[in-house]
Amino acid sequence: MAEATKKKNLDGAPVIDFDKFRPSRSSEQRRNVMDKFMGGLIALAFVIACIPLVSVLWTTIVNGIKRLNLNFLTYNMTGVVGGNPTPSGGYGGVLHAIIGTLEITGGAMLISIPIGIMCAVYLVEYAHGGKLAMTVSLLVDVMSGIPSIVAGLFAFSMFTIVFGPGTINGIEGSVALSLLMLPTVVKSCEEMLKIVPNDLREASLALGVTKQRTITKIVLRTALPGIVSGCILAIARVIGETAPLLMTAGYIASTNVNLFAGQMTTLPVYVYQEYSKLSANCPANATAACVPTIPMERAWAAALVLIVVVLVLNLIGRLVAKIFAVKTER
Amino acid sequence: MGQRIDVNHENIYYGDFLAVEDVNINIEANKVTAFIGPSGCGKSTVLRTLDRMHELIPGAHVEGEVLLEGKNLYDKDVDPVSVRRDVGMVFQRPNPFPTMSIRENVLAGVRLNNKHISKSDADDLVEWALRGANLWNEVKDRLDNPGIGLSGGQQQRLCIARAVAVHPQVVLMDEPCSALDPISTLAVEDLINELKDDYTIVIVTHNMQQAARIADYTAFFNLKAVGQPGHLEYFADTTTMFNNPQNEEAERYISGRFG
Amino acid sequence: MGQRIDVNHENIYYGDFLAVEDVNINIEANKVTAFIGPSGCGKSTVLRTLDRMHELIPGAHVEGEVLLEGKNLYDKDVDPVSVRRDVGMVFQRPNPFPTMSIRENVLAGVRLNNKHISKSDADDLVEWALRGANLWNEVKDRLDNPGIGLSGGQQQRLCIARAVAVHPQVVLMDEPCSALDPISTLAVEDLINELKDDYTIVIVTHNMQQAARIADYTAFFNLKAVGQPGHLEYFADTTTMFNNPQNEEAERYISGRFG
Amino acid sequence: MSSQDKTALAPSGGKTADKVFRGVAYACGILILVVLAAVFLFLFFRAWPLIGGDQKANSDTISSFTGGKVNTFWGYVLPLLFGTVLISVLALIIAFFISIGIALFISHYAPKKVATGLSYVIDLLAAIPSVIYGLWGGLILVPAIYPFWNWVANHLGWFPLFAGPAANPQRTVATVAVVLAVMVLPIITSMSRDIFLQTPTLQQEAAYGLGATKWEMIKLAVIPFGRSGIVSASMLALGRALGETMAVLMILSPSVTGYSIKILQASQSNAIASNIAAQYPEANDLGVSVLIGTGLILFLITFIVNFVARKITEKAGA
Amino acid sequence: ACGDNTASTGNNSSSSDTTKSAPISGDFQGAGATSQQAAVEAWIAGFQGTNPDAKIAYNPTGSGAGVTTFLTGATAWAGSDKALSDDDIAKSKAVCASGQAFDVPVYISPIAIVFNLKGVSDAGKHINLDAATAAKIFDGKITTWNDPAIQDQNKDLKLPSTPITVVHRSDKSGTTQNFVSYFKDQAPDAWTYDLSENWPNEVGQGAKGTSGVISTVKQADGTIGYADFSQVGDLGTAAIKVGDTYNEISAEAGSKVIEDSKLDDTAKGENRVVVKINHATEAKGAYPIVLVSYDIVCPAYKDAKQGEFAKAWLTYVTSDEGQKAAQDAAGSAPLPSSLTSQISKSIDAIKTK
Ligand SMILES: Nc1ncnc2c1ncn2[C@@H]1O[C@H](COP(=O)(O)OP(=O)(O)OP(=O)(O)O)[C@@H](O)[C@H]1O
Ligand SMILES: Nc1ncnc2c1ncn2[C@@H]1O[C@H](COP(=O)(O)OP(=O)(O)OP(=O)(O)O)[C@@H](O)[C@H]1O
Ligand SMILES: [Mg+2]
Ligand SMILES: [Mg+2]
Ligand SMILES: O=P([O-])([O-])[O-]
Repeated sequence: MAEATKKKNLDGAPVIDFDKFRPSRSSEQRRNVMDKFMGGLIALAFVIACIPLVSVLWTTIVNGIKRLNLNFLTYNMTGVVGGNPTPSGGYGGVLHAIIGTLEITGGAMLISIPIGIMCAVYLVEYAHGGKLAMTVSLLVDVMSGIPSIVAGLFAFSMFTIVFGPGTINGIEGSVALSLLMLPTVVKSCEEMLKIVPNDLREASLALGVTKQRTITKIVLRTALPGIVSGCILAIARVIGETAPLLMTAGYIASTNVNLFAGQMTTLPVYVYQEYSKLSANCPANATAACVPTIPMERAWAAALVLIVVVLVLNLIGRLVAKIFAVKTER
Repeated sequence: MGQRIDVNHENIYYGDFLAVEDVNINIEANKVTAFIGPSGCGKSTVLRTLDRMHELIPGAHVEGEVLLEGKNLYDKDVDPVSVRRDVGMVFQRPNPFPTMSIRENVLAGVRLNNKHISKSDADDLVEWALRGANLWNEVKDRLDNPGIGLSGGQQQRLCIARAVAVHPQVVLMDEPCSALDPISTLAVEDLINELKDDYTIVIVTHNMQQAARIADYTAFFNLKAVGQPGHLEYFADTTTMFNNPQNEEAERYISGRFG
Repeated sequence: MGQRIDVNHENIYYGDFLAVEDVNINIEANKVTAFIGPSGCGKSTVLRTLDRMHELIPGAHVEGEVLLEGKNLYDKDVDPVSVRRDVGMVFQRPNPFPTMSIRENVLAGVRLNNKHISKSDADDLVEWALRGANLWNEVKDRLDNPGIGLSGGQQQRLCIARAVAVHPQVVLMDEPCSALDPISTLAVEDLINELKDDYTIVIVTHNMQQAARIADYTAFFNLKAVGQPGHLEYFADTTTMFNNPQNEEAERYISGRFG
Repeated sequence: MSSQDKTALAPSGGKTADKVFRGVAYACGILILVVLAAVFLFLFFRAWPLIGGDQKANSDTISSFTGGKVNTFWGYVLPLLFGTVLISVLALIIAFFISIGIALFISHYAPKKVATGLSYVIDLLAAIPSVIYGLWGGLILVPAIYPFWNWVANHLGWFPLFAGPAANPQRTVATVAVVLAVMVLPIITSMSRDIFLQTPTLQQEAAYGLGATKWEMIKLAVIPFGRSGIVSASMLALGRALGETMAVLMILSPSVTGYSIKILQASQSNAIASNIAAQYPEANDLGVSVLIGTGLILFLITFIVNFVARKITEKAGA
Repeated sequence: ACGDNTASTGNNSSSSDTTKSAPISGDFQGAGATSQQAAVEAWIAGFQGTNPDAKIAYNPTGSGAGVTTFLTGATAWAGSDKALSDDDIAKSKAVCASGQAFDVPVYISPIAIVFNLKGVSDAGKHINLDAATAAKIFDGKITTWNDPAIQDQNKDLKLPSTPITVVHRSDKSGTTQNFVSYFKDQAPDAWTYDLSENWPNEVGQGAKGTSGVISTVKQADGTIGYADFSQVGDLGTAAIKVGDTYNEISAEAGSKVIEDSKLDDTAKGENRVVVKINHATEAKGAYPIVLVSYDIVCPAYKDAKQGEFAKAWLTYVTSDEGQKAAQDAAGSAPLPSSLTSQISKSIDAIKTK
């Protein structure tokens, strides 16, 4: 029988001279060299990229650490004149900007993360490549290309029309930022939902679980770490936005905790404004405590604070991702 | 009590592609019915129409009737979710929920349906289901470990435990033993034998010895040619099918002279 | 010509976990050696040390020797890449390259060695390998379709075709037939029979009939208890193993009285 | 376990929840359309005076932006557009290969512990605000990079792109492209790293099993698996580069008008976004309309870029 | 509120007759010229010394945006480097409770020509330039530092052949307009461009904001630019030819030009105090390139409180005390006494009831 099948299987099959396909010594060498070469290039890419990245961090830390102290973090910019110290002994601070950044970014998160996740759910779980879904997903891609400055103009004019001219407040900034966050959230959630194996959906549905519960308890749960890190990336993208906030949230020296009224300073705007001041004047009769370079020093210190805020957010996100982490299948 | 299934003039499509043609079959309550046939003939496809899993594939649809105890599953007023609650399924590849422990996996069907279940009931259910799937002894000390940490064979048995834990009326199994060793296979076969007192079982298998061992009835599916739709070639009680088939193709397939 | 493999005092670890302990086995050239044993006993693990695939898992490592024709695969100067070229592997789950056509899948291994293959040589090789895997007739008209478009069984046969197309000295197969129907299984078994003229074959299987049919030697692995390392319990030529085993555990396992 | 509340095919609970959930999901999908339409309509509405307004006033406004050199909208926006695309494409070219290299380094070369640390650093870098890159680029990089660009101009000046003399200080398209490349690099890296890490082990083992070297395994299994991810990451990166405002604003010495590919010389090009930021504060109503008109063009160009990229992804995915 | 630095107490110790009226309280907002920012910060601190319950925010968006925002009624006042246009005056009727907006000068600052040249600026030396030479440099007609036109005016300097890199503002700017208007008046042959807030030619490099210009000039040898005097730092500055002498830049020298200038009679509208800078001044020690920045307010506000504030604010800002604060904080030039009477007349016109 073996004879018979053998004949049947390979009946008419060409006779193969396998030596033709053998690796020659040179080809083996070429492959080895190629392997080493590409490995080297890949490592080199890393080193090259490290140069600017380390330089950015190093510059920020070295320049920023100088003025970064408790006073800087616990005072705002009211009553700061020229290069002179304030009564508290500092040179003004970023408390108002930290509060503004957290509130405005938080507002943007509250707007865009639920919408973004549900939109991803729609795309992956409900719309099976229908026309509407194609359009939505195309437009999400397009939206991710919206320049931040345009988002700022959009929010500015929307609030101007609805709440009257000259309206500038925190939530307006949140709206601008959420426009920028939304596509990032949708796209990363979409990717993460797509990666959830279909097996799991089928397993759940076959247990007679409704689609809603399958999505919330199995699919979203399985994708959660990815979604969290996607959202962090989205936050990271917008937390440092400057241009749209210059137009929408404005700039103020004092602390404003009301997201819905009054101008709000955020850290990036603060950095930019201090950079724009460049230097402060010290009159001829000023004491030695007057520091003419204080605005740039504040700019770097605020930049460092901004990076630290981002770092802390990242850490929180990572912890969340770790706690809910899913053991991946081998 | 298990329920009977009658399939009438069923055509099954993937988009425009007619995968299986004109299936007519009567699946008896509280019996084990096995589907056999060559690869690609549509066994899995037919099986998945019995609990409306087929339609989850975009573009897939079904013509004809599938009557569960006389009620057409494909009637407008039937909720596919409740169909799937009554008709359980075990898949070819093990698919435990990766976010859940072994225990939670077994309880998933109950918990995800938002049923509240006391801890002691839950413990009982978990033990019952895992014992049935011959997995209890291996995992009883680590019920809170993730289900995904088990070996392939163990994972599949976990999936079987999960499916029976919701007490369906009918259990569909798509080659449930193809990743199992003989010991586990035997245990699962015993479980099937035990389950048929309460439920109707439909099982797809490549292992004809297995079909012969456990099935009361056997359906042989075939494929005229590649690209052609599959169809139900021959349906008979298992003794007839394996000892005295009244169908030439089936006889050739069973005796291994096929193709 | 195939090559022999001798495994001496092999301990296999996943990180700190000793998965398989003290394996000693002599695998004859140009013979088929089957690994059998209960789930989780380490059959796959041992198999994957024979072509140094095991070490691809982070933290995994091996102690002891694996001699391929007398040369230790784990010597410092041995390139794992060339080991894997000489020792082919077919996996439990089908894994065709998803972006490649059927044709490109078959040629994938050869292309690595040899960038420039004439079209006619390539055509011949594809046909040879696919015929050998009993897939030619099903796919010959759609060689340029993607490999993942095939059914599970077809995909696995494609993977076998891909593995044999590089013409290795030894072919390792990890339950290659567990997703195949009997017809395809028979074809693959025939192919194995045929290949052993040229190669050494090691196959993991759950199907004892299959082991009995195709293997010249059979190795029975066992597991003292869950969490304990697996070990090679008994190694014998297939006739002895299945007719007159000199090991009580093996006899119990083979006769299905296990556990 | 004993309580079997079974009536065959009883309507399941949670059906309403199911419907509501589905409705919300659809609504959120459609909301994307609404938002985008709102953005487009607003921009169009605000830019309307360019089309429907007093043309004399329009050309006066544009003249005032350009010192009288140009007085038509297209004459104003097309050079800006050219500059925007030039800067972004250069940035993407610089960043792309390096990013893929880093992603592979993290996913397949670095030891696991090191890789986790590196990933974290990259994620963090993705979050560095553009204003900080602006500070760094304008104050640190510009003087530091001059010798290099000067060398390039002296030795490769025959190539039109590098025509000298290199401006000093180097507030040029070339330097801006480098900064933007650094900015977008973490985006491409972290997205492609995530995808690379998800390459199924089965695929990778299939390649290794055939005797592939590590690089060949990457070519056979990792890159094809990650291809659409890489493209969409690059798209996001290009999107960010096209719309980048602060870094360009703080570094580039812009031109008023004109097309130029002399990337080592100052005042040759300008980008739309930074131009808006520079001009918006001092613009009057009509000036804002003109700037929004340029924003609309930028919006459309990102639309086209993303559309094309999307088509490429689709083809690759097929 | 939280994090506030208690208002500096230094300024209000002197008995001030100007702020006798009851303290102002409430939220007040202004927006406009960036050039005023440092001065406004000092003014806010000083003003709050006597009016601790007044919360004041100034958003340095730029003059144009400041005026636009003011004309929507969202701010109490606008700061602007440029006097109001007839158009703006007309629009302001809709915003002000009665009458139309007017502008008063509050901030005068000389504009420095700054340069960075090895061997000269780092040795702390100045160069002398006349209007035509400066105009030619900024027009790209003179391209090296040792050009005879420069060398002739700087006999005692050894100028290198370094090429000149002109650095100018890339954004629309009142500084630019004030700067080039000097060329336009004093060297019309060398500077033929129309007057505009945008830099008119493509010479050299553009940079955003005064900070951009200063940092660019610092970055390379051979650069020359212009910037508000307060931001000059240790860069070299040019002395400008006035009459037969070269006058160095200083706050007082800037003030002297304004003293020697007349009001602009083309500025139509009540209460307006718009200076027509006399670039041709020959006043002794005057430095002719100056920027005059205005505060724009309404004569009457719909919210009387705003009027009260605007009046008190302008009163303080234009007072000697306010000007001194600005001088300390921003290095500005004091308002010359020739303007004070006109200014206080205009301020008196603001209705507070
Ligand atoms: N998702 C799908 N989309 C399109 N066609 C499909 C899909 N799944 C299966 N098919 C096709 O339907 C036919 C029947 O496939 P099915 O998987 O039901 O066969 P089977 O008998 O279960 O095979 P096996 O024994 O290999 O599991 C085959 O031709 C297959 O190619
Ligand atoms: N990647 C891994 N990491 C850690 N432990 C593993 C891994 N893979 C397998 N193991 C463990 O190694 C042991 C042997 O597993 P292996 O997969 O080799 O068994 P097997 O005999 O092939 O089982 P099966 O028949 O189910 O395939 C088991 O205890 C398993 O849990
Ligand atoms: Mg199947
Ligand atoms: Mg195994
Ligand atoms: O204050 P300006 O920005 O207009 O110079």
